[in-house]
Amino acid sequence: MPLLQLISRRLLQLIGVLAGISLVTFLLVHMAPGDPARLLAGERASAESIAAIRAQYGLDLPLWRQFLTYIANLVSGDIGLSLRFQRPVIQLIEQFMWPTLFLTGYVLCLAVPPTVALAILGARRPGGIGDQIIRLVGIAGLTIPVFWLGIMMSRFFGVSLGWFPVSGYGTGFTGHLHHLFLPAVSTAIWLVPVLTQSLRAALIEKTTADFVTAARAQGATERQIFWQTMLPNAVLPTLNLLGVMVAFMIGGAVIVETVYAVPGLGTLMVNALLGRDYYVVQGLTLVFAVSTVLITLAVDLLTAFIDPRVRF
Amino acid sequence: MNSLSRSRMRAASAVLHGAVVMAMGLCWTVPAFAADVIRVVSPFQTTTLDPMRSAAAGNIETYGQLYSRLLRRDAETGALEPGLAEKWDISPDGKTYTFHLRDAQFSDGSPITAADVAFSLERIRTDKKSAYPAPLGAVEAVSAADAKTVVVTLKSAFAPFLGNAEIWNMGIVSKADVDKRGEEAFASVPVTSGPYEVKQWKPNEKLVLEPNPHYWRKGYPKSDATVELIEIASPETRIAMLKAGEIDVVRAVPWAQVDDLKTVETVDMRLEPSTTIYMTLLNHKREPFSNLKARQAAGMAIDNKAMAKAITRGYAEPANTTLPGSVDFHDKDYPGISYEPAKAKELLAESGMAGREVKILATADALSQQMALLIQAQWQAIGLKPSIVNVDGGAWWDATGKGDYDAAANWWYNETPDPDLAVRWAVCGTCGSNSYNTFYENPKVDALVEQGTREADPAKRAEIYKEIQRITTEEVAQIPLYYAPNAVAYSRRLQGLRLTPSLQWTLEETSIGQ
Amino acid sequence: MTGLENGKPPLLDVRDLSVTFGAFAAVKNVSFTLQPGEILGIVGESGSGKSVTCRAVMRLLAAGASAQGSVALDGRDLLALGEDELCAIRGRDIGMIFQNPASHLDPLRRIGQQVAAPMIRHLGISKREGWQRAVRLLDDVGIREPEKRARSYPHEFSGGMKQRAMIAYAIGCQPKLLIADEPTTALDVTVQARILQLLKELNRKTGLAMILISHDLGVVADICSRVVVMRGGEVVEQGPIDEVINRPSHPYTKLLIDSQPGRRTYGTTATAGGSAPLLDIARLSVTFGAGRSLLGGIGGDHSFRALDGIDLTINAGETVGIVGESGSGKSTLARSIVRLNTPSGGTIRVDGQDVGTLAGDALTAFRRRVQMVFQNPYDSLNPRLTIAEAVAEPIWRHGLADRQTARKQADALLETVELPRSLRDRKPRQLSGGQCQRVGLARALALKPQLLIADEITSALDVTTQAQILELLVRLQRERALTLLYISHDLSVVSSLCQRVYVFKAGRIVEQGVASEVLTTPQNPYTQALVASLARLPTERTAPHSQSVSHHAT
Amino acid sequence: MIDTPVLAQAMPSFRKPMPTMLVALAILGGWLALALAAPVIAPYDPDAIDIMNMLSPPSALHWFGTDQVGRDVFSRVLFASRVDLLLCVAGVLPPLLIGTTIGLLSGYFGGVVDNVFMRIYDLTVAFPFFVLVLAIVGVLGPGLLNFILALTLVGWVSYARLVRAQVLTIRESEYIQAAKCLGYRPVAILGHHVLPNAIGPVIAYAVSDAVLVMLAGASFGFLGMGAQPPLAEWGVMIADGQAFVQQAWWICLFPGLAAISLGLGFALLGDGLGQIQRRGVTA
Repeated sequence: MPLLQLISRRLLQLIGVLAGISLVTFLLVHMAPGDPARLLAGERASAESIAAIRAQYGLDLPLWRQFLTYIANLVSGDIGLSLRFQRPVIQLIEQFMWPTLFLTGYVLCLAVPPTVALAILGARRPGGIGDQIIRLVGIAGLTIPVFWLGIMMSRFFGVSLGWFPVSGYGTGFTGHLHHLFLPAVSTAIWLVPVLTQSLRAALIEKTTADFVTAARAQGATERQIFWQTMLPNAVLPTLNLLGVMVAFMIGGAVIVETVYAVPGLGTLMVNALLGRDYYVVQGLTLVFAVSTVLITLAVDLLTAFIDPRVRF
Repeated sequence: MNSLSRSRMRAASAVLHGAVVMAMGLCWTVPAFAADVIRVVSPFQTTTLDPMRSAAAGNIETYGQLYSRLLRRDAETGALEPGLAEKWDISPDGKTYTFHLRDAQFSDGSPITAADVAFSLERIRTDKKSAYPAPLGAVEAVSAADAKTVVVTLKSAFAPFLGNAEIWNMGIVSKADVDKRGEEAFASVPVTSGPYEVKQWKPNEKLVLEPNPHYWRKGYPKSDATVELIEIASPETRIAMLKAGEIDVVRAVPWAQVDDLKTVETVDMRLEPSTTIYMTLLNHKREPFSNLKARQAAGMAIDNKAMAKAITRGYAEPANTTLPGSVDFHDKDYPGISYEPAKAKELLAESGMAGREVKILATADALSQQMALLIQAQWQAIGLKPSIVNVDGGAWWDATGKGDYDAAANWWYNETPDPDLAVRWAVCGTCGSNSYNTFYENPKVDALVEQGTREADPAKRAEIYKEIQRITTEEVAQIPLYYAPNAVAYSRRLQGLRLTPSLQWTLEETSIGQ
Repeated sequence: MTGLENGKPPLLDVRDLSVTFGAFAAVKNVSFTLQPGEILGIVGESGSGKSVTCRAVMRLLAAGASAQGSVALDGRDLLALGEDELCAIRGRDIGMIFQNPASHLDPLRRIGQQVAAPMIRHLGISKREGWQRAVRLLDDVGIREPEKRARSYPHEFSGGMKQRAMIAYAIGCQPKLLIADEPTTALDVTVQARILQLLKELNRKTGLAMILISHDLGVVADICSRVVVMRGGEVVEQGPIDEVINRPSHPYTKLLIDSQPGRRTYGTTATAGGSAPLLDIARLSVTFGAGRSLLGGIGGDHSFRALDGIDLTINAGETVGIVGESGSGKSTLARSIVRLNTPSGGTIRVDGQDVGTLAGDALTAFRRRVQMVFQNPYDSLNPRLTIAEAVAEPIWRHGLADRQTARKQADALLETVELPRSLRDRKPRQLSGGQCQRVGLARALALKPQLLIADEITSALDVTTQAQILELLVRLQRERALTLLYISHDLSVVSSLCQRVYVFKAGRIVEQGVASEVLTTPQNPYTQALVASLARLPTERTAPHSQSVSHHAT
Repeated sequence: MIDTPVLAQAMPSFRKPMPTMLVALAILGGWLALALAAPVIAPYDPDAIDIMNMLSPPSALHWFGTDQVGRDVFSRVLFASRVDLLLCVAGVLPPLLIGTTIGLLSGYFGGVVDNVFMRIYDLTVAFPFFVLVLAIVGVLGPGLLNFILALTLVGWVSYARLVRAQVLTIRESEYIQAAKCLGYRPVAILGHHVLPNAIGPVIAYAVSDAVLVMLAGASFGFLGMGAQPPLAEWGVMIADGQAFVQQAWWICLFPGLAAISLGLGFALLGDGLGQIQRRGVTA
């Protein structure tokens, strides 16, 4: 029963958060200078035609009226039409979400194995030479600006050496892997150090934990101790960190997708912001918010599954 | 004591090793080579397929491919030729045009009738939501005399009318389909009259076209390849994709990359004629540029020859008047604004505007930044205090529209060789564009603009437009910078593809070579 | 001293064992023997090396340590064994239990699995078979409903039950030797007695030899037949328990024995009692809301009654003791008196003034008259301030003097609590537990209070330091005519220090009266259990522990 | 930017903090010196446009070559260090101060302040950080000041959370009970006892957060919403250089390396401080 309570509390919280977010985004986007009708009709458009387009989309209504209609639609599950393409925002999001999800999954596949390997290496002899190098490389990896790395890698690996395409999403699974390799590596280089530090610190702390000593006192071999006792206990804090990272990556994909021209949610968000496509921006923000809350919930459930103490 | 056993280390390194091999293995898969697709890349977005709803860059190229007009232009010479109208006759007073339609069908097989033509043109002219009614400004009424003849009556003789009737938003749409589906008609797969129809539209990503089997020009489009109009924002990515063979055509090639692309043997780097002019808008509504002397000083401070050479590597020629260089009746031998910084400094002092703050608007792209920085430096030299403010596209139009700026460098182009639309857009105070947001207004010029359209004799029209250029350049409505050709790079496997001065792709003339 | 005299070869023979951590020698050539079925006690204060010795025997030392000498179990020297042979012996021939059972059980796995693991590993039986044996073992160590309990997780067990599970975990494979490192220190007195009783039964029934490590001589005296006294990493004395207790040869052993609580009386005399009581508490009750659940506490009343109707009086100059196990509400009482939490019923009067209604200046004045000293020496001092600043702060905060004179008064106070002047500018971290507690005392006296509350001030200290602190407290009470309220879970200390004592259980007073009477002739059954579980030294043992202690833990 | 305080906890233990601290102080000191001495050292005026030799490669004349309008990249990197250092400090201090105050109040007093803060916290956690700052800068208009304001509006939450967590544990410790028992006023307790003990880990986090603020500043420069031309800033220089990266890789390379080295300085300092903080507290 308590798990159900956790889920119901989180969903209740989600509704509150979504309400807050849609209000904040609505106000922020509508207050930004620039008029979507003008951008839509183009520079040669006359004042009347722009006014007519605004009227057609209800942009000339007072803000609060627009917000009420927006909320009414939202409650009925319709997050509105894109001003630019006259298409439901849901359709646009479905079209653009696959590259971002694929990229996120790709980064995880590229980031998790090295993280585990490096953390084990580092934790074997805390303070040893290998450990220092891993740590310092980690700190360096942290400070490299992702967009600069993106530009440099696309310049050298992409264009001059031609190993990997510098843009797009490709077709078919191998096409995706091939096209998204550079963006994924650029993000992984930034993600691996953070995860490794966390897992390594947790592992080191666990090597001296009392229940490890107790297990050793009962004759368990080092291998059994590591896989059955140390790793499950050490993985919890890192799991939490990973949840935060993934939620951030989905929202923060803007930079990588802009540099590598990946048609993902990040690119759609930047274009929507530039094109003042209000409902796409708001829809995307809601999607980011929902995905963040769901991912955090998933991580909590996984943690509850692993750690009985959490099942309050 | 607690060292981990060897076997685990082997497991960890195996995982690492596997990831590397997988990555290396990937890069040998060659990109899928599609012989029968023409992939055109441009920075602009297709936001609608309804010719009435927008006149923005990105949509105008699509309209040309989807909807035929009454007339068409020859791909090579640009001369007007019969389109959907086989022939037409003009009344002696030049106020009535009668078009005789040829037998033609829409993409769904239904016949194209005079009613469709009347509906399409009236829709552009009268509908409140029409984005660009200006070309039909002089039209009184459009009516279908019978199934095959369309009669257009004008308020007064209007020389540029035939040219205007060929503009991309004058495409003929199916009245039956629009009546049946309304807005839906243009949402995803519209009924088209042009050489191509829509196969799939993935907004913000690409538009896929395929040849229209019912196109009235038999044997066209020459190649039965599908066409992909792909939207890629960053210039470097576009160039990289072209070099990697992932795309066939790239528009708006940055000047710095032109020489580099000329050396690539698989790429045909061309500088095609255009009606584009780069100039600096000045805000006449507020000081310092409400003052004529200050504007003239600002003009003389700009060395547009050096700027043209520096920014475009000399591919663009300096501009001498406020109108595009390749527009009819452009005054070639007008001297233009001379570059005399010393005199400019004196003039500025005289004008009392020395030391004034000047707010220069610029967007984030490299070209706009370069122009803004060069203008800022040259104005600083003569005693102004210019500062650059970065804005995005939406905010640029918002600020210039409200007159909340002092100067802004930008480009514009004219859809037709005929200068009428150009002067209406750039220098006419009362034609609805506030002289391209500069709020320049000279009643004499406005009168000359109207006179220009009523005059039938080309020699007299030339005089009128020369006079307009002389006045507006002397009064520095805008500071002309340079006339830039269209820098477009084509993959050598395509033949017959060009970007016309009115920014239309000659896709129906294109065939795929070896 | 080798164990050869009585013919049988010793089960465990430790010769010249020394352990060094880098340069620091934690254990210096310790030797002792253990016969099969014998229970050997190792006693010493913290830092004496007793725990390191045992971990060296089991080769559980941290990475940086190195051990020399020989540890022969049934003739095989454990120090020389390879990793695999050592794993075979650990858990099979030697079991070990630890002080803090809560952190020594893997939080993520069920109790049954953990108890079964060594048996499955060493005896090669199937998982199901292992589980059944584990359930039987849990029953043997006195855990009710073993079937259900085996499936629950460590955090669902009470302290005592966790230790019983640890014992089951360690004796699964019927080892010959069980090492118990301070097994009962973290437990309540009554629970402690039952665990010791369980260990004794195991030894009697299965002949399991044991090494019991403790800092509490009473516990060792209660269960062990021979004892080793360690100090500073060396064995200062070893021998049969009665010999060492009654005729200690080494001076340190003497000091250790004399410092045992209840061995000495502190002779506090009640000064002339005033007419009206200084502190008068009537029908005091305190309830804590157990936090609002999501649905706003709809699910029944969640509040927890810490104190339920307490009546208590203290006269000026008197020393009153409060004793009770953890969770009995004695600390809540102390905090209510100094208004650290607000009672939900009843009144607290100091000199007739109702404390609850005080505010503003009256409250600050009250603060000056009642002060408290806390349990944890290090945690009760701000780590960022030097001890001189800590003691001077209350003086200038209350405006009794400006900063300079406050510092001088602080120095005087530090002297009265016998702290050398050289320590004035040290941070708490650089002092010993005893020294920090003295600073706490000095700070409490800075405002010259009338009533001083001591809340478990010695339970975190070593026996010898505890004795010194109590002596200091008594001297200060005499010199400054203090009224003292001494709170502790240790009945022997309370009875030797205080005139009157109140016995607390679950928020109520179950017995009160003159200290000596309560100790010798307890009326209330709970007090009787409390007195019975007091592990006292052999010489004073009046009657053997006849009553059988209840078999099952709460 | 990662807005959770997790980064500070992720900083591992390292027995001898001294070497990293020395290296960190050397790097930061070096950059501070360069920034202050920029006008003297820089061979050219960073904004001097030289139309004749644009995009010229690194040479004896121009060590780092020239950019798209002929300005000397080396001088611009030097002058940009001023902006980026200012960005680090100005981007961290306001959120630190606001966050610490709110964290202290909500942690120590709980009640309404704490509930309101927790609701705000739930809101910002779910909010994609980048979108929020993008929207704020979109409304206020680009520019360093607006960027810092946006950062403060968003950044204070993670500081407040970190401080609140510290205060919740400190509040229960016995030296705070003793302080209340000794009759100190709440302000005195907060200022003299709670804050000094809570501020340690916050400083360590703030320093490592400076790295992320600089990266965010550069990223926003990259999106055209950070520093305004012609002001030299590493992010903007990289963004401008991207258009010419094929021919003139040096415009992007050197500002990137400069940003990394300054980032490294801050990261090592953060790591060293975290070290001292952890070793300092545990007896």
